[in-house]
Order: sequence, then structure tokens, then C-alpha cells
Amino acid sequence: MTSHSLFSVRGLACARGDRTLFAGLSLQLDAGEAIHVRGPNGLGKTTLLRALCGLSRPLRGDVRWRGERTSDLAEEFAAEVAYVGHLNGVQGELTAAENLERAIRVFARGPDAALGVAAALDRVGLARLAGKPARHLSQGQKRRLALARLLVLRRPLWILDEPFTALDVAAVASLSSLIGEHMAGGGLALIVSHQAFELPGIRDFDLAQFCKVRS
Amino acid sequence: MTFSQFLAMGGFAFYVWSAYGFAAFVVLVNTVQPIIHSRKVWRTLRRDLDRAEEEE
Amino acid sequence: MKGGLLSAMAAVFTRELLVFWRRSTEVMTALVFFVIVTTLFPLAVGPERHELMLMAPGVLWVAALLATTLSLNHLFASDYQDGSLEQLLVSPYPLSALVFAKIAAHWVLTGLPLALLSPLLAVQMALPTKAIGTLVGSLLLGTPILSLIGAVPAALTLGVRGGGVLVSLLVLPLYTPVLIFGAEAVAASAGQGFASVAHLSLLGAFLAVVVSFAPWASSAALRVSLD
Amino acid sequence: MGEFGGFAGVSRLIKFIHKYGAPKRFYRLAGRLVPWFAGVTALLFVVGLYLGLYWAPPDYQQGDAYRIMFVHVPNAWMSMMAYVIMASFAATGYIWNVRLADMLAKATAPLGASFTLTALVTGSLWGKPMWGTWWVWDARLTSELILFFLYVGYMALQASIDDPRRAAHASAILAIVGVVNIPIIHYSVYWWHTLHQPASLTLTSQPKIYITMLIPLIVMSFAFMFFYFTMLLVRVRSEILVREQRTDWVRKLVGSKQ
Repeated sequence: MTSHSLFSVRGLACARGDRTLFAGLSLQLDAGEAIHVRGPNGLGKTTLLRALCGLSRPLRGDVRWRGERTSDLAEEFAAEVAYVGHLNGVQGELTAAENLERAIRVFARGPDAALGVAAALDRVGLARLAGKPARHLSQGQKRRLALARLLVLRRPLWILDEPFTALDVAAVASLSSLIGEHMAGGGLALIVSHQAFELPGIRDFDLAQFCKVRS
Repeated sequence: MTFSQFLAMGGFAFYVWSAYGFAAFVVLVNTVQPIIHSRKVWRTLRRDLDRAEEEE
Repeated sequence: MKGGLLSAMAAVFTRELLVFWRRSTEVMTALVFFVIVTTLFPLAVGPERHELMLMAPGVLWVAALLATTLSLNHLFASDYQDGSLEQLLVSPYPLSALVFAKIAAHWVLTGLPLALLSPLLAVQMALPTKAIGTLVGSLLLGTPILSLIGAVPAALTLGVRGGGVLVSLLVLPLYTPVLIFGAEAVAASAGQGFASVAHLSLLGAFLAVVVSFAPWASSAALRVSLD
Repeated sequence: MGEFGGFAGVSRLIKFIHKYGAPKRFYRLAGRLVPWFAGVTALLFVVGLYLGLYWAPPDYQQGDAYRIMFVHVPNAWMSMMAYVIMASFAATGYIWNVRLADMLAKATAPLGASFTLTALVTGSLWGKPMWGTWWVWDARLTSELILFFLYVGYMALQASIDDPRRAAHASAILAIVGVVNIPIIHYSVYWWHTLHQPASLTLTSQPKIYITMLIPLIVMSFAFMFFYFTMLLVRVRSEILVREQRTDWVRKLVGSKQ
């Protein structure tokens, strides 16, 4: 048996409807590493990320975390993954702080939360808006609140789909450093982003190589 | 048992024949409609194929 | 602060109530609908108490059933739009447990108020007072079934065009047993005072079946809808 | 009743699907089977109609009106059996991700709905001479009506979702929930019926079945069953072409038939 890296994918194939998007996809990720998934729109980058975190069912393929299939691990794997998709997952009626408190109580499992609510809000620059209902926040602020969720939950594997959308330049820089710290601390990250960002040590992954023209 | 007696169905002609008629109608529709649909499918597939070949 | 399944479910439950309370207009629509629909019947049929009394169990139950159907969209629709539903699917806790907490919260906000409000409308519909207790009892037992069964079509039609009407088309055939047992229970106790225990126990049995089945089915439906 | 027999029969059907699982092989197999099934269906119908309308003697109580039974009862049975088969196909497609099973479930729905509609119309046509009203809130007709709504709901959900895979799996869950509820609906309607019309003659107490009536009934039942399988294969073949249109074998097939 090849020595399994922490997060390994082999022979993954995904479809949208009856159209196979990509097949035979393999990638390896170890502690402290990050991958930037590249490729033009419509290739299936989002479908790939959703399949990896268990949100969508792949056609076939083998996704392993710590050597075990994620489909068998189910909840154990979910306790180690944090997913930020196109939608922020922020409830408009709740205030910024309440949203994070809810995230902790509903999603925290195992060791205590990495960072307190106030500290997390401060880190993403939302300290002043803690008591404001989320629906009054701007798109960029909501995005930052979604990313603050990454800080309050202790999750080794980050799967981020366009995390920088609607963020200003300063926020992009601070988020990049945040991911850097996460990697330095032994965390892993899979990122899809059309916006430029620098992150030392991040590997590029071109999805197009797995997209045959005709299934 | 003359033919007309047969048709009369002991006075229940209307009910018996409309019941059998409706059942026959449903059988007919369920036979014809899928055949028309499959011809339509063939036409659209051929049209898409021709269009695909033009693009290549 | 170690998170456990129960605290996660409690969190979903309380947050759901909090969110609905701040958007209380949606909660009220189901109740107001219940009142309006019930009030229409005396206008349509005439105020004779004898006639109203005969129809009262059926009218009250159909109105409660339609009010619940109307409010089924509140279960998942807003969480689907803002993405918090997607996060539930990635949570480390069994989805059916979290969905059960959401359905329970939905019941507290629609089914329970309907049951508590029904005596007022029973008086309006000239229902004999001896049957009002059974009415509230049957609604308390029946409306959770409506919320539980309704969660499956509500999940299946997320993001589907014409979803609202489609939910009622999918759910009403499944509601027929609840309607039969519920309305019959009230009619029995309103009539010659038959013991409506049989009807209520059947309702309870049906609730038990549905509690064990519906959370799994609606979480499977959510996974399909968000695939 | 039909449900439990249906489950045993259907599991054999599912093993059959696994053997011919690949849509391509099933497409060719179905193509060969359709003419045979059609022939048997036609033969059974002719024999059945002759036996039912001409050969069987009139009933001493209902006269010739009872002959409607030879159309009503087979359709009622088929409507129930088709739903169980549809739910089994749908469950197979959903749980083991067998695309062919999804297609078979989708192809079954309109046929099942047609059987239910025929059962309803012929039921009321039979009820009119017997009780003078077109619609009798009889237990069987009422649960048949609710079954019709379940079929309409299934088809409506299937039609309102664009992505064929999600449409198949979403309607599969609805069909599974439906098939679990059918016995509950069935018995609650019967229970409701006994509450309101304990004594009156109902459609369920049809005339005592003599051998002369049983034979046409059996023949007509098999006729409608073969009709179902024939049209199922026809429908599923075009469904296969639609859903497999991007595969090479369909392109070759379509290309060759210029």
C-alpha cells in the first residue's frame, strides 16, 4: 500500500446531470500544504470541491482522509473539514456574533473552539459590527463573517470556493496571511479562486487535464 | 344470441361499452404517444448530431 | 465548551425559534390563514348552528391542514438561500437529528399555535364544548405529523420552479390518513360522545411511525436537493 | 393484495436489471422483446374480450353490467402493482445509482397513472347502474383516487426538476415515502368507510365469482400486465436514448440511421 498522504484522491469522476465533467482525477495533500485549483469557468471546479467535502455524490472515485474512505468516515471526516462555498451560510436575522455562536454550538465537536467569537470577529475586522443583524452587512462583510467561521472551528482541512469574492484588497491580504498561518500550523487548504492572491508554498492544480472532451 | 342482443348488453349497453371504450382509448393513447415521442427523440438527436458535426 | 449532539440539536432548535420570532410575520400568516379559512364557511353555508356543528370537525381540520401546508416553505427555503442549510449538510452531526430539531421548531411555530387557537374557532363553528378537548388533543397529535411528513416534499422542491404549489400537490395525498383520523376523532366526541380514544391512539401510532421515518427521509431529500 | 406479491416479483426484476444493467445492452434486448410482448398482449386482449363480453354468462343479480369488472379490476390491480414496481425501480436507482432503474421508474409512472384513471372511470361507470350515482365514496374507489394523486405528484416533481439525475433521485424519495404510505392510506380509507356506510352494498362486495367469471378476469389481467411491460420497454428505449445521448454508442446509432 502506498503510504497514504493525509488527504488523497484517486480516480475521481463527477457529473453535472448526465454530462461527465471530469474523470480519473487524483491529487495528494499533506499537512501544511495547499492547492489552488485552476481552470476556466464551467469545468467543474465547484463540483469538485463539493464532492471532496461530501456535499455532492461523485460518479466514482476514492477520496481518503488519514487513509480511510471519507464515505465510511462520514461524521468523523465532517468534523475535520470546513467548507466555504459561494453562499456565505450566514443567517440574516441573527447578529454577526450570534451567527458565530450558532456555528460553534452546531458545528464544534471535539476539542474547544480554536478562537473565541470576539477574537475571530476582530481578526476579520468585524469587531464593531458584532451586534448588527447580518442582513444589514455588506456582501464583503458577510463574506468575512463566513470566513470567521473558519477561525472559531478547529478544522484541519479548509475547502474554500472563491473565498475572496467581494473582499477589498486589504481583506484579501489578511485572508491570505490567515491561510498561511493555518498551513504553518499543519492545516491543509484547497482553494478555487479567480482573484490573484499570494500564498507561499501553494501548488497549482489544473483541472482541465482531467476533462476529456467527450465522455 | 343475435348481434343486436350482444350490443344491447342486457340494457346496460351504454355503461359497458363506454367502460370498454374508455379503457381502449387509454390503451390507444398509451400506445401511440410513446411511439410519437420516440420519433421526436430520434429527430432531435439527429439534428443535434448534424449540428455537432457542422461545428467540428 | 465541548459540543455534543444534543447541544447541537438544541442550538438549531433555539436559533430557529429566534430567527422566526424576529421574522414573526411569517409565523402569523399561517395562523391568520387558519382563522380566515374557518370563518369563510359560516359565510358560505349560513349561520344555522345545527349545520355548522355537523361540519365543524372537518372544516377545522382541513383549515389546520392547509395552514400547515402553506407554512411548509418556511422550513428550509430561507436557509437554502443564505447557505446555512448547506452548512448543516457538512456538519459533524447526523443530519436527520438536526433536521428533526428544525421540524420541531417549525411545529412549535405553526402546529402548536393552531392547536391552541382552535377552541376559539370551534366556538365560532358551534362545535359542542364537550368535543373541544378532543379537537385540541387531535390537533396536538396531528400537526406534528403534518410538519414531519411535510418536511420531505419541502426538501425535495427546494430551488424548484413553482415549488410552493408543488409542495401542496405532493403532500396532500400523504396527509389523508391524518385528516381522516383527526376529523373522525373530533366528530366522534361531538356526536353521541363515542370514545374518540380509538381515533387518537391511531393518530398517536401514526405519529410514532412518522417520527422514526420522516427525519431520515427529509435529510436524504436535502442531500439530493443540494447535490 | 398486490403489494407484497409485487415486492417478491420485483426483486427478481432488479436482479435482471443488474444482469442487463448497462443501458446499451438493455436497449438492444428491449428492442428484440417489444414485438413479442406486443404480440402476446394483442392475443390476450382479443381472447379476454371474447371471453369477457361474449362467452361469460350474464350475472343473475347485475345482468350484463358486471362485465365492466373485467376492465375495472385488472386496471385497479395494475395501478397498485405499477406503483410498487415504480417505487422499487426508483429505490434501486437511488440507492445503487443504477441509471437504468431511474429510467424504468420514470417510464412506469404515466402507465400507472393511466391504469388508475381507467380504474376510476370504469369504477364510476359500474357504480352508476348499481347505485344510480356516478361517484360512490366507496373504499376502493377512494383509495384509488388518492393513488392517482400520488402518481400525479410523482410526475409533477419529475417534470419540474431539470437535472435528470436530481429529478430521478428526488422523485425516488417521494415514491419510497409514497409506497410506505399506501398501506396506511388504504386501511385508513377502509376504516373511514366502515364508519360511514357499514351496511350498504359496496363495490368491494362484487358478485360471487364463478369460474366463468374468473377465467376472463385472469386473461384480461395478464393482457393489461403484458401491455404494461410492452409499453414500458418502448418508453424506456427512448428514455435511454435521451439520457445516453452523449455516449458513443448512441451517436453511432443515430448516425447510422440517416
